[in-house]
Amino acid sequence: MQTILSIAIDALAFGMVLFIICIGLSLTMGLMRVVNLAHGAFAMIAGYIASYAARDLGLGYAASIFLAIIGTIVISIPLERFLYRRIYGSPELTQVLMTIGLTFCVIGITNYFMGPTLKIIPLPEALSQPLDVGFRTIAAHRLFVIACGAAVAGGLWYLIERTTFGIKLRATVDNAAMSDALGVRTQVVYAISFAIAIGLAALGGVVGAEFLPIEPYYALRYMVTFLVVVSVGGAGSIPGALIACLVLGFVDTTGRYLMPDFGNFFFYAAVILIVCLFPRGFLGRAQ
Amino acid sequence: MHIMAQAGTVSAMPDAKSHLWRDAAGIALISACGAAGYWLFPDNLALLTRIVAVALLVLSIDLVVGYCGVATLGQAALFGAGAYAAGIACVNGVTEPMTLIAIGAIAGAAAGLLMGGVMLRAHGLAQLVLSIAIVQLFHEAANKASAYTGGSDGLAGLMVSPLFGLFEFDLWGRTAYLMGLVLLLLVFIALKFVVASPFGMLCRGIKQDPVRIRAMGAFVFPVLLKMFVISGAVAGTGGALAAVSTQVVGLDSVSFELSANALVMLVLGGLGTLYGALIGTVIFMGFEHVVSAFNPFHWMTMVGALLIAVVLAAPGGLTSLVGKVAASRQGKP
Amino acid sequence: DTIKVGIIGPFSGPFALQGKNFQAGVEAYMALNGKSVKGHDIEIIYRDLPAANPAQSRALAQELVVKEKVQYLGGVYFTPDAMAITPLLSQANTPLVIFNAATSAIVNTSPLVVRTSFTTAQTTNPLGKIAFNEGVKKAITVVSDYGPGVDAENAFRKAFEAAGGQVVEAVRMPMNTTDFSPIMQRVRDSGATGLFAFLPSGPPTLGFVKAFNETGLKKAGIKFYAPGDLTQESDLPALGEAAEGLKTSFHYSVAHDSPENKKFVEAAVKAIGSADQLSFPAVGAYDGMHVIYKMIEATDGKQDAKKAVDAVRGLSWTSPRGPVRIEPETRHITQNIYLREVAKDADGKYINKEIQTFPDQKDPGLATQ
Amino acid sequence: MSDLFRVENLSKSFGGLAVSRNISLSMPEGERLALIGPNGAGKTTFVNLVTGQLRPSAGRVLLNGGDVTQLGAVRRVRKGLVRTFQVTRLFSDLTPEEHVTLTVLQREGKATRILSRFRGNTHVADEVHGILGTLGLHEVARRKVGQIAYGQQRLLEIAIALALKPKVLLLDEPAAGVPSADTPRIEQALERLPPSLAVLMIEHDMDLVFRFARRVVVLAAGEVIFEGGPSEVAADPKVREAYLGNYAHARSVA
Amino acid sequence: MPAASLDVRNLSAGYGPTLVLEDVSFSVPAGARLSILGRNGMGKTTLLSTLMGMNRRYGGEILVGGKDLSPLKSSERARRGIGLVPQTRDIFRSLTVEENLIVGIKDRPRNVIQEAYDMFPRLHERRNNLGWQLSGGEQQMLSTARTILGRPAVLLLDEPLEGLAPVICEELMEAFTLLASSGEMTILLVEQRLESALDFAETVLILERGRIVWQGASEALRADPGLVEHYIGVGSLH
Ligand SMILES: Nc1ncnc2c1ncn2[C@@H]1O[C@H](COP(=O)(O)OP(=O)(O)OP(=O)(O)O)[C@@H](O)[C@H]1O
Ligand SMILES: Nc1ncnc2c1ncn2[C@@H]1O[C@H](COP(=O)(O)OP(=O)(O)OP(=O)(O)O)[C@@H](O)[C@H]1O
Ligand SMILES: [Mg+2]
Ligand SMILES: [Mg+2]
Repeated sequence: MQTILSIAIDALAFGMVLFIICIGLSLTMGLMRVVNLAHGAFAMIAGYIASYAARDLGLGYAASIFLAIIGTIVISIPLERFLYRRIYGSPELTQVLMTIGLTFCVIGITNYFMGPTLKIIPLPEALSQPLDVGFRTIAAHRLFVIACGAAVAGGLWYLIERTTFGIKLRATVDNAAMSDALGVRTQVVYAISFAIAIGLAALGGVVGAEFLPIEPYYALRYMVTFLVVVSVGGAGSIPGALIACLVLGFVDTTGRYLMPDFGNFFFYAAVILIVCLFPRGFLGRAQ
Repeated sequence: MHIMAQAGTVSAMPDAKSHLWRDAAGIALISACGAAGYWLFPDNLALLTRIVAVALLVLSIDLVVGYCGVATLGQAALFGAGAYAAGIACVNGVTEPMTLIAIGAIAGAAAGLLMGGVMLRAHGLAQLVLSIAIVQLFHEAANKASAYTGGSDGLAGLMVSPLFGLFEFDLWGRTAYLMGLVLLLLVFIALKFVVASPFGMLCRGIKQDPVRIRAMGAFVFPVLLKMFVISGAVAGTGGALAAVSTQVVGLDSVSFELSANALVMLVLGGLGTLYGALIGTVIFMGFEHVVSAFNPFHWMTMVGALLIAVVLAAPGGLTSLVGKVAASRQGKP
Repeated sequence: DTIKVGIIGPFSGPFALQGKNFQAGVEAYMALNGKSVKGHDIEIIYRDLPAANPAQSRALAQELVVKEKVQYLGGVYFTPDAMAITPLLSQANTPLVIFNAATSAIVNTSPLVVRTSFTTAQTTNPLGKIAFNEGVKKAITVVSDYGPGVDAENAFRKAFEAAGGQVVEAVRMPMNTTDFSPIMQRVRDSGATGLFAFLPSGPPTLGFVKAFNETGLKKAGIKFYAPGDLTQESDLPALGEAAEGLKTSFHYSVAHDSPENKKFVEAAVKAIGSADQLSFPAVGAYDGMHVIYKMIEATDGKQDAKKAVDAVRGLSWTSPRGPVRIEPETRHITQNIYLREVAKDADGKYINKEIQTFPDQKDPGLATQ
Repeated sequence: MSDLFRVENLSKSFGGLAVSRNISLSMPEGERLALIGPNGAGKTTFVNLVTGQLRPSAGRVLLNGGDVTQLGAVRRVRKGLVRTFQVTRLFSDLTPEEHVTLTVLQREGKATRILSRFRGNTHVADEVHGILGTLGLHEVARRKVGQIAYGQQRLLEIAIALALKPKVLLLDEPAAGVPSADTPRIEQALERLPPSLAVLMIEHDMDLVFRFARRVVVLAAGEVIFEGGPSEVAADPKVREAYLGNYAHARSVA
Repeated sequence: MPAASLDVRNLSAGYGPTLVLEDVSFSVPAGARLSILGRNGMGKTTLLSTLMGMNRRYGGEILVGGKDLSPLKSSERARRGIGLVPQTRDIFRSLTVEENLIVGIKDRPRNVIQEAYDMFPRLHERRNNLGWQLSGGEQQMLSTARTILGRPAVLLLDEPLEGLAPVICEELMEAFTLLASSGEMTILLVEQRLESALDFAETVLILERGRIVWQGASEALRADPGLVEHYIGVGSLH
């Protein structure tokens, strides 16, 4: 019993970490219809900024997160303006080509300037303690991540489903030319959404750094995982992404506990099973 | 795109005969390039052979992505199936190279049947993810079955007997390259026939609107599955060629990375023409080779820059540039 | 004249740091010993092989031999890559000096292979006894599921059971594992009092060590042993406090206290650019260059692979890691293995502090074959 | 059972919304039937149910006395149950010629052949040009469909359906978007159809409906509210109110 | 925004290198109604979408209320008073009916959506359905309602009656006429059914191969069957 509970809580934490990193990608892929394989690259950039802020500038954790998000968005602005704007509405594979290229560049540049070693973002005292939850201890940081994930999910859902901005964004993605003809400034809508997605990537990269440590190859190393999770959830669906993260987190965690040798088997077998049952992902938007 | 399309309507639409001529010219050009590679870079034949093997893989991706619209990031599963089948057969005493290639092709086709059977249940992104899951499972299986595959150490010690009993697979790789080149040409010609057949046209239709195809009274699933099998055979041939020419098979040949790279090469060259697959492979691998020799430490940035530049200059892939140039000539009378 | 040496290693990609260390070792050696041997200038040609990829490895080796006309091949980080090259060697008349690839069997695949690194069995072997002597009767092994991981598992089990302990469970985890909590739960449930782990150096080690601490295993007093890959010096700044006190066994610590090592570290840090990045592959490369220099000396610049290899059979010298010898039969390096502990040095920097020496260790992996 | 085509008690609902309720209808050989009704009455849904794009919640579809309700869309087409789409579904990269050629090849069971050439067959080409000519599409036969005017795309929809040599043809607003000057083209094409063919046409262009149909079925809110000859329909007050408005009036005056 | 005049001067446009519209000039006073006729593929749709800014323009000017809008992107033109109901409807398939309408209202308050529901009660019934689930006619209603909600000064209608039931057609034409005559909008209508087009508009313009070949009062056209036959085809007028 204790073991089951313990695994469940690990699964929840792992799922939420996945969620917080992936949700920005779900937004870009599902709503902006940009297969942004460079998502991880932005998360990584944020990680480097946060690490720099915390270790070299001596800022606190919260301030580092804030600086990382702002910094990453600032870096992304020219990229949006000159690169991404060209591929909105292009075929997915063209987007794949460009964003992989971008990822390569980011990796190369980071490697050159920051060196290939791991970077850590020191946690504040409160978050770095293991916390006793009765039957076992769990890192306080994990609870923090769970909370962040929940907050992000709620806020984003409201923004997309309930605000006029969300409606305009979805309309733009559905048919940009027509939105334009109805007076929606589509470029502005895209730019703002892109900034939000990047901000989320940055947040995920920084608070998830305990699990997925920051190093130059980060951008490619976790690309597949992100892509899989987002698609299984149904790109663009926040509840879908949440369900996918929790389910896959659970399968992965239990699989690794029960039969560690076959850990990947369970994960990908689950993916195949889910996709066969839900051919558009859990809550994919119908096309 | 408009420009290119318009060019077709301005000039008289090429009919069946001129299509044939164009393909004949294309194939002659490819043979010439292949032969030129042999004479110009006699010291790089190992690389060129590898390019040929990967070109087969990229061609096979073009069949499903470019002609059927089924996105896949798992094609290396088929390549790897061919490579391992040939490798295992070779270790177990089948050493005749053409037999090994045939074994690879059959194994690839079988893997294609399996993969198609699973992947064609889903659509869009979900489909892409299925392909990733499949290649990861293949990878894992190859790692686990180390008694047969050598696991992560790779399957080494392939002793391939001389081609037709005459030509050794030597250090310089001449035999391997020429054999690969001939294989590639044969496959390319065969595929040109496939895509120009009614079956090929049906696939293009399915790519655009499967509902419409069904309303025309044609089944979608068996057609796509057939294409997967063909594509598997082509990928398997590539895998077997890689195994025969390098005499080792590693886990990288069933990896996601290889699949992804191959897809990138295809998109770089341009989808749905077969030529794009060849151009993309040669440019990508050639460029990578040159810059990584030039600067082994930071070449990745340059490859990235190349990809971005291609998207900005020729979003439809390098082959679309050819069309553009032709169109702009005609556009200015 | 110029003698060319071709070096294949991961200079980009996720293992770029290891490749950088190759380069640092090579440059350090050349800086300290000159760029020519007996009047023959030596030119190094680097080729990048970012991840295990035998086909590409073979193509690169072939190109180095055929096109660049190198007389010596060196480097090679991954076993499959080495395996792909060895069949070429006799036809190419070129020796291969392995700077890293650590599976025992490689040296058997061609008489022209010499290895100056280590094998996983070699570095792991002493841990079995150490663990038992520290009172661990029941141990669990946790390794990454690939060749070296399995080697490490076997080597530990053998040594530990020979000492009288019992391995109660052997866990192999997929390479791309990022969340280790379930594994730690498994360790806890196994009832073992000692944990033996093997992970390739890189980002996952951080998560592994953190998970060990956070799930309370450290507090529970479970003892943790691993070969030194886990606490590679370049990871230490990040691992930091979490790894303090961790005991690992390895053939080389950057903190090794000897005049040879001081000289080496100074030169290598200069080459690599930052003291944080220097770790064990550099010493493999450094000694590899030593072997290659000796080969060139013996053949006087002529291409004769057999003569070159024969010249270094039985060669012994004092390496930055301590006294070493190339076994005449196996052509693998015999060396001291050290038990080390992660600790702070005088400047507050984390180091692998050597606390015990097991002299003259051959490769037990080969002895069994 | 002399009816070529018969629908019994067909029903369908989406969630709580009943879109088709107990629709029964039959067509003998040679029937020319118009299906009209207000927007959202369920006409297209009816066609979707009949041709297998949608599964009915209840009811049966019979062709030549055989139950086809359980068959998929493809099998129904092969049995001769063919439709056109209200919103055109065409391949924007292919030319009209290629569309029709593909259709003819598929009808003859040659579309999955790998070892023959797409354009190799002259007798197919002749048939294709015949069909394209009938609908006045020969001029644009070799342009990509994405570049021809919408009205022409509508005609191509019909061309594809004709190329399948159907037994029962269901036309979903074939004339929408086709200029009134060009509707005669469609009418001519329809007139040239084999007399044994049963045709059901959905259309809001009443002139066309009244010229074409010998029988009219009116659907409203998923139910058949009227069935009869054209002049009876125009006279029916229920139909006038729900659908025709002043049209009937205008017509009787004219 | 009250109705504004539209002046088109020497407009040329096309796709890629092909010119579809050549040197088209005409003007419509504020609050007037103009019908555009022409056979299939003669450039009617191209004309409207060029006015909206969704097409490449090679030359010429587009003046709304005397101000040249031709350099602007379509979103800015929309904000300055042009509105288009496209032939292909272009509803947002993944949005609900209500959300589709919200995109159309521009910066007006949300409750003006009621105007659309008053115009098409059917849409109110379907307000929570997604766009792709709508029937053909419902999509047409939605497309029209969405554009009208934005209160454009110049309304461009590309075959807005296609697929609508005759009752609705009549009501809709009346509504359009009212919008124009009450001075709220200037309306350009492309319509295949000659009679409806002539009934609706005061003036008519006929396009052939991208050029204006006839322009004049609709009564004049109605009175001259030969003219109709020449430009539009036989049997158009009963
Ligand atoms: N998938 C669906 N989910 C929910 N409602 C649907 C779906 N498909 C159709 N409907 C609804 O069913 C009703 C009937 O639609 P249908 O397309 O059959 O109408 P129609 O009679 O063809 O109308 P029109 O003349 O406008 O084309 C419409 O109100 C439509 O909104
Ligand atoms: N995207 C495009 N690319 C190239 N040519 C096009 C494109 N769209 C339309 N055309 C061409 O432009 C011409 C005018 O087309 P347009 O759609 O404006 O005609 P239309 O008068 O609206 O016809 P319809 O009555 O059928 O709607 C046609 O010859 C058509 O082939
Ligand atoms: Mg309908
Ligand atoms: Mg039009």
